[in-house]
Amino acid sequence: MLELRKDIFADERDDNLNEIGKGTQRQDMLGHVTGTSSYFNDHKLQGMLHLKAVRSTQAHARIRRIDTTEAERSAGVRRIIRGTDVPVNLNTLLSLINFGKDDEPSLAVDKVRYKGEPILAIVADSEREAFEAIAKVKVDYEPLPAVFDVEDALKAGAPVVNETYPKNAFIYHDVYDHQRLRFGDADAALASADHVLEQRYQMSPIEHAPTETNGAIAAPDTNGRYVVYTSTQALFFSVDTCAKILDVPSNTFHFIGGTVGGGFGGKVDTLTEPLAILGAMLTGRPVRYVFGREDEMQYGPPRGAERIFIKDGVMRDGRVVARKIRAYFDSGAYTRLSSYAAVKCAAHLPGPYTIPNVYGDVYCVFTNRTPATAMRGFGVTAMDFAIECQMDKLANLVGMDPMEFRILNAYRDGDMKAHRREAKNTALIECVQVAAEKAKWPIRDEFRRASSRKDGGGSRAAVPPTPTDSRARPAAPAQQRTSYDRAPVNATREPPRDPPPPAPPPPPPRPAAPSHGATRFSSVFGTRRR
Amino acid sequence: MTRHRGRGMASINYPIGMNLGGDPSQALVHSNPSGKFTVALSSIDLGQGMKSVTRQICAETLGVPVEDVYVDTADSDTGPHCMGSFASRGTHRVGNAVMAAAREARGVMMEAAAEELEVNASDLETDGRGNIHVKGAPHRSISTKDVAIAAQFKQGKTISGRGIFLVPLSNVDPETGEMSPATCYAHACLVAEVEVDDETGEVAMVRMDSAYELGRALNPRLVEQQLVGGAWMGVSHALYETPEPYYPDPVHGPRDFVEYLMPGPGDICPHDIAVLERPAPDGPFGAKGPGEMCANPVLPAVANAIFNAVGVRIDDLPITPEKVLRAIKSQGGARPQARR
Amino acid sequence: MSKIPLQFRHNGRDVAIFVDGGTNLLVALRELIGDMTPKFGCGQGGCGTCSVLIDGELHLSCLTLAETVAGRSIETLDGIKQGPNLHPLQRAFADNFAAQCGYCTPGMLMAAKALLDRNPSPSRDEVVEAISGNICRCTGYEPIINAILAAAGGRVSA
Amino acid sequence: MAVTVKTFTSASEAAGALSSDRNARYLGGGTLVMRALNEGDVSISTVVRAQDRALTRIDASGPRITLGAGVTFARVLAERDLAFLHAPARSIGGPAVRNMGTVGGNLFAPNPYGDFTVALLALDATIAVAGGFGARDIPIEEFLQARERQTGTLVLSVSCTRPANSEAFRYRKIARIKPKGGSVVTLAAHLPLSGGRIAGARIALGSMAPTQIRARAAERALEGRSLDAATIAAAASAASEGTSPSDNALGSAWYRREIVGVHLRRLLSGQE
Repeated sequence: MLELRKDIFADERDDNLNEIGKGTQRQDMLGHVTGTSSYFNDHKLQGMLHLKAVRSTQAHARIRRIDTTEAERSAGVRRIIRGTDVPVNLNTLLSLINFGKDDEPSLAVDKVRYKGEPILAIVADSEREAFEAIAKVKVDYEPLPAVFDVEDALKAGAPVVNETYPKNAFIYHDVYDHQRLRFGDADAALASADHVLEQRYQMSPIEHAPTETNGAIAAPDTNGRYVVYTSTQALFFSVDTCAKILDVPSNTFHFIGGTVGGGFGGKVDTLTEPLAILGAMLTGRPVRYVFGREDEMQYGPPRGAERIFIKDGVMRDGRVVARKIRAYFDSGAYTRLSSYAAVKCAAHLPGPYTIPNVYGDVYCVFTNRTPATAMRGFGVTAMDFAIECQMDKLANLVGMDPMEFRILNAYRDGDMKAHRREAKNTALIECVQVAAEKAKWPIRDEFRRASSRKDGGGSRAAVPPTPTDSRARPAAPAQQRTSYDRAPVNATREPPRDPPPPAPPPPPPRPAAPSHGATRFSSVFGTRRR
Repeated sequence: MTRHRGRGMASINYPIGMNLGGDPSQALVHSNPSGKFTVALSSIDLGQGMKSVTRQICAETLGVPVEDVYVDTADSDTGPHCMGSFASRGTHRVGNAVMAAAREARGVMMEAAAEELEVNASDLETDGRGNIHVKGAPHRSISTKDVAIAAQFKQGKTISGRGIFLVPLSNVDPETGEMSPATCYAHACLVAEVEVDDETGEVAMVRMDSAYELGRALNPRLVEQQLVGGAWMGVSHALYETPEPYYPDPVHGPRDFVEYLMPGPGDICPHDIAVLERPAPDGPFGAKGPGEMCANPVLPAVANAIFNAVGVRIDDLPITPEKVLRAIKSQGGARPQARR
Repeated sequence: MSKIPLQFRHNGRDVAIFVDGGTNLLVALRELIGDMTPKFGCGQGGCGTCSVLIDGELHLSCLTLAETVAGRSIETLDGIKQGPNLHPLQRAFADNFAAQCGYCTPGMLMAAKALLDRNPSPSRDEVVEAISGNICRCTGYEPIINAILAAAGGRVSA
Repeated sequence: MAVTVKTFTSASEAAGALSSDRNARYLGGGTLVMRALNEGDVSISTVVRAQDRALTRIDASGPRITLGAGVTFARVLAERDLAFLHAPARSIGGPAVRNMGTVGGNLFAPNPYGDFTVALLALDATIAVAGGFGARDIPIEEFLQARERQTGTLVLSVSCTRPANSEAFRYRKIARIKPKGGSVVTLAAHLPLSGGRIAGARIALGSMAPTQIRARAAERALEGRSLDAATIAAAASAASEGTSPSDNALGSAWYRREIVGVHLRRLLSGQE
């Protein structure tokens, strides 16, 4: 099933290790097969209360009034928590590293921005009693127009989802409504390419669906601290997020994670911990807040949807000479982590290939749906789908075998990548060769002999002249710093780089069509023959 | 009715770790008086094998058997800071931090052993079985247990170490996107074979063959777990799952595991995997991280295989039978491409 | 609030508890007996991680009204060890690396035990059918199927 | 307030309790009622149970079979005399759900559940119910059409005539997930033959309307004909007539209409 190809790159490795490389049994396996591995919910605390959220039934609405009179009197109710009870009821996850503005309340106050957004937290003696109280809460909504499509959301006059970002797009570098990548002159290269192919790709959201749902148990501990059993994937991230939202020093908390019943990125957002702790603070009792499965599937954050447009120029010999990408991350109603997904995505362009002209615009867009978050392959999975489907189509277009087409265009050691760093330690070609061999997929000798360690660099190492956009350059690129060091950071540890080459003047207008009868396909604008 | 087979492939790379705000992780390693070691982390094991892989890294670095190391995770009082388990950063970032901590602990251990054996520490080596001996003279040996006792009760030394691994923040140039997004990349290529029913649009997986380059397979069984499970998730992403089946129209969202579609145990197919190891210069023993990228090549490989089988391109995920059937109907029937 | 007295056998031992009306067996086992081996995954009957044996039959404890098990015998993962030794299925799961996060493992093992107790040499298809009510999000099922087949074939470590 | 559980020894007492309390639900195998309670359905305040042996009785010896409403799918599968119902029983849930879920409960299971009922509909089953006014028999089609109003009644048993042979009754559930998945479309066909011709064709469909329905146009295409390719093709092309499927998470109405005929053709012609 799994074969180690020790013969490849053997000269770069030292294989005489004792423990490394052995298929040693997992340290936690005995716990797993005996059911004794401890998860956050496996803690039975005396007098534990149960927290459930009252969630918005509307995708976008102003909250006129929340009537909890009946719910307050409902049997077993210990406390109803409102947004006004949350000490700092506005946060964004990446504020810990000073990326983005606070844009999301723990409990909605005057407006809901997605269906399922929590409005109240009800703490009761039993889950049943919490459910009974939820049924007695009356929320008076004034429905607002909602927007669900990323491109619609960016149009003028679209409903404003999140007032922190009134144009429905995350703002990068305090200036741009998207993350950009510029390398070479993609428009010029497209104009002279033998074939141009433009396509649209779409990935729907994806739910992490861990078998264990998100949750936390918070309990008053000795000496004024709180112990928090949590399913978080990022312990200190959650500690510091809770400290900020609850406005207490981080060492107020003792977070214990144990084993997590699957995460895949869906347990980073720290959704249950702040409210569970606040419940414990307000009642003096242990409080458990666990997502039900429907909560997890519909209101727990998914991997955000992405819409991707790719326009490629390819030569008859199979060389991809230009790749132009426009991508939209559907962040849902709040930022969470999608702002970073767009950056990671931009860095990933144009995929593991050496393409001399690359142009990317990646948007993080707000819509009235459940906020998206990280998931396995964050920022890259959908882009890889788009790029690799596109590569298959390009290979077809030029009549090449798709394996050979990949090897021809693969990045190699010494090549310059579009984010302007040298490719090192590459191994795409070898993976293609081995996969072809395993699948008994014939490729020609010259491609079997290709190597990631040969034929890279040289002219492929250069940063090509790159036209810049006409807008003024923003003042300081140093927009990120950690909350642990709030002073402006000007120096990074990277060695100073040479200034970028002077931008050439914008290219002269190109002739409308190349004269050699190239075919242009476009799923967006239709197919036309020249 | 016809069922058509087709093959498709995709190749990808994946950045290891994140580039945002700086990316640090810390580790503490210490010995008890019997020469058994504990690694204290705040990092999280969510099934990927954090505890197991850092245990092997620590044992290898200390030069002791893996049984002599126990990894304690996920406690904010005892474990030092870690950004968290995401972005394929665990093996690389936490592994490096554990290595650094274990190296420091090993230094003290060797000094203590040297004092007991009355030699220079640089003349000593570990045998990986719990003993330290003079290079070339295995009989001049002391057990790690005896070293720990001596360090604790005679020499007053702590056999312990601290480690941090930090990938500093690389700012992003707003105009060009110039940045250092990652220090190393994993690679993969995957071939998928599918069978497509041209009357119902149903797609069944037939087999997968793949090659993954991961720097170093620190534990091949754990790597296999990630790659097999990750490829299953890739199939799931490709053909089945979404909480919004009519995206961007937010209707009919699944509420349970019957409505949320994921391949069942009867939907899986054979998957033959090759692992390549091109060590990352800054990875622990060259390791990168297989956790996330394993799913990524599956999605396009499946889409490309469907094209090969019936000649339709489905560019919207997930590739449901409905989308396949609509495409087949709109092109007037299946158009199988050249067999691969 | 009136509690309902309830007695049953739990892993070979008689237990007596008081439950609220409507309490499910999963809550009773975890919060009143203290047996944390069955897990909550959905409360809907869709994931199988709460699976237990009731009089030797596989049931979902989250969908079982606690008071319906009065006088019956409940077996959970906590009870399948053979004295100090692991059950062959537990060893086979370990040998085959058939767990990652471990959260589905208790339910998988109980589903597998329910199968092997009745059918000691199942086919692969029968194994697939036996675990079809159990969701695993980590492994891709293959190692779990292999583990159960290995246990059935006696191919487990000592 | 906790839920009140009322346990009775006779079905008629349980039926009385059920019909007198709008917030009472009858607990069969638990797969519907316990799920509702777990998910916070506070409209249920009373759970009614009956430990009446009649509810779990199977009478499968004669040409007409009767299944107590509390008979589980696992028990159907264990009964050799009920071989014709094994395929529908096996298509329900995983093993645990089959050990719990009951024939009676399946009659109330909303989309995408309720597959066993599709088989019963094709078999022209009769449902014995006990309500506030005593027991009575209702044809299954009538029962399903009024299902929303049946919550106060207690199903006692279902009965149907045994098909003449294994060829005469066919069942197939189309699911995305194997071996266990929710229904995209479920099909059952009862095709009694009289002198080589189909007499009394019944085609029942699940997931093609708000409740399980009969495909009457397809039945007409089969009636009085021999089961040859032309007849099958005619039935297949009429399969979606009169249906009103909806979009859901498992598939769209369009898709269901497109494939129901394909699957009916395959079912009737014995293709995979």
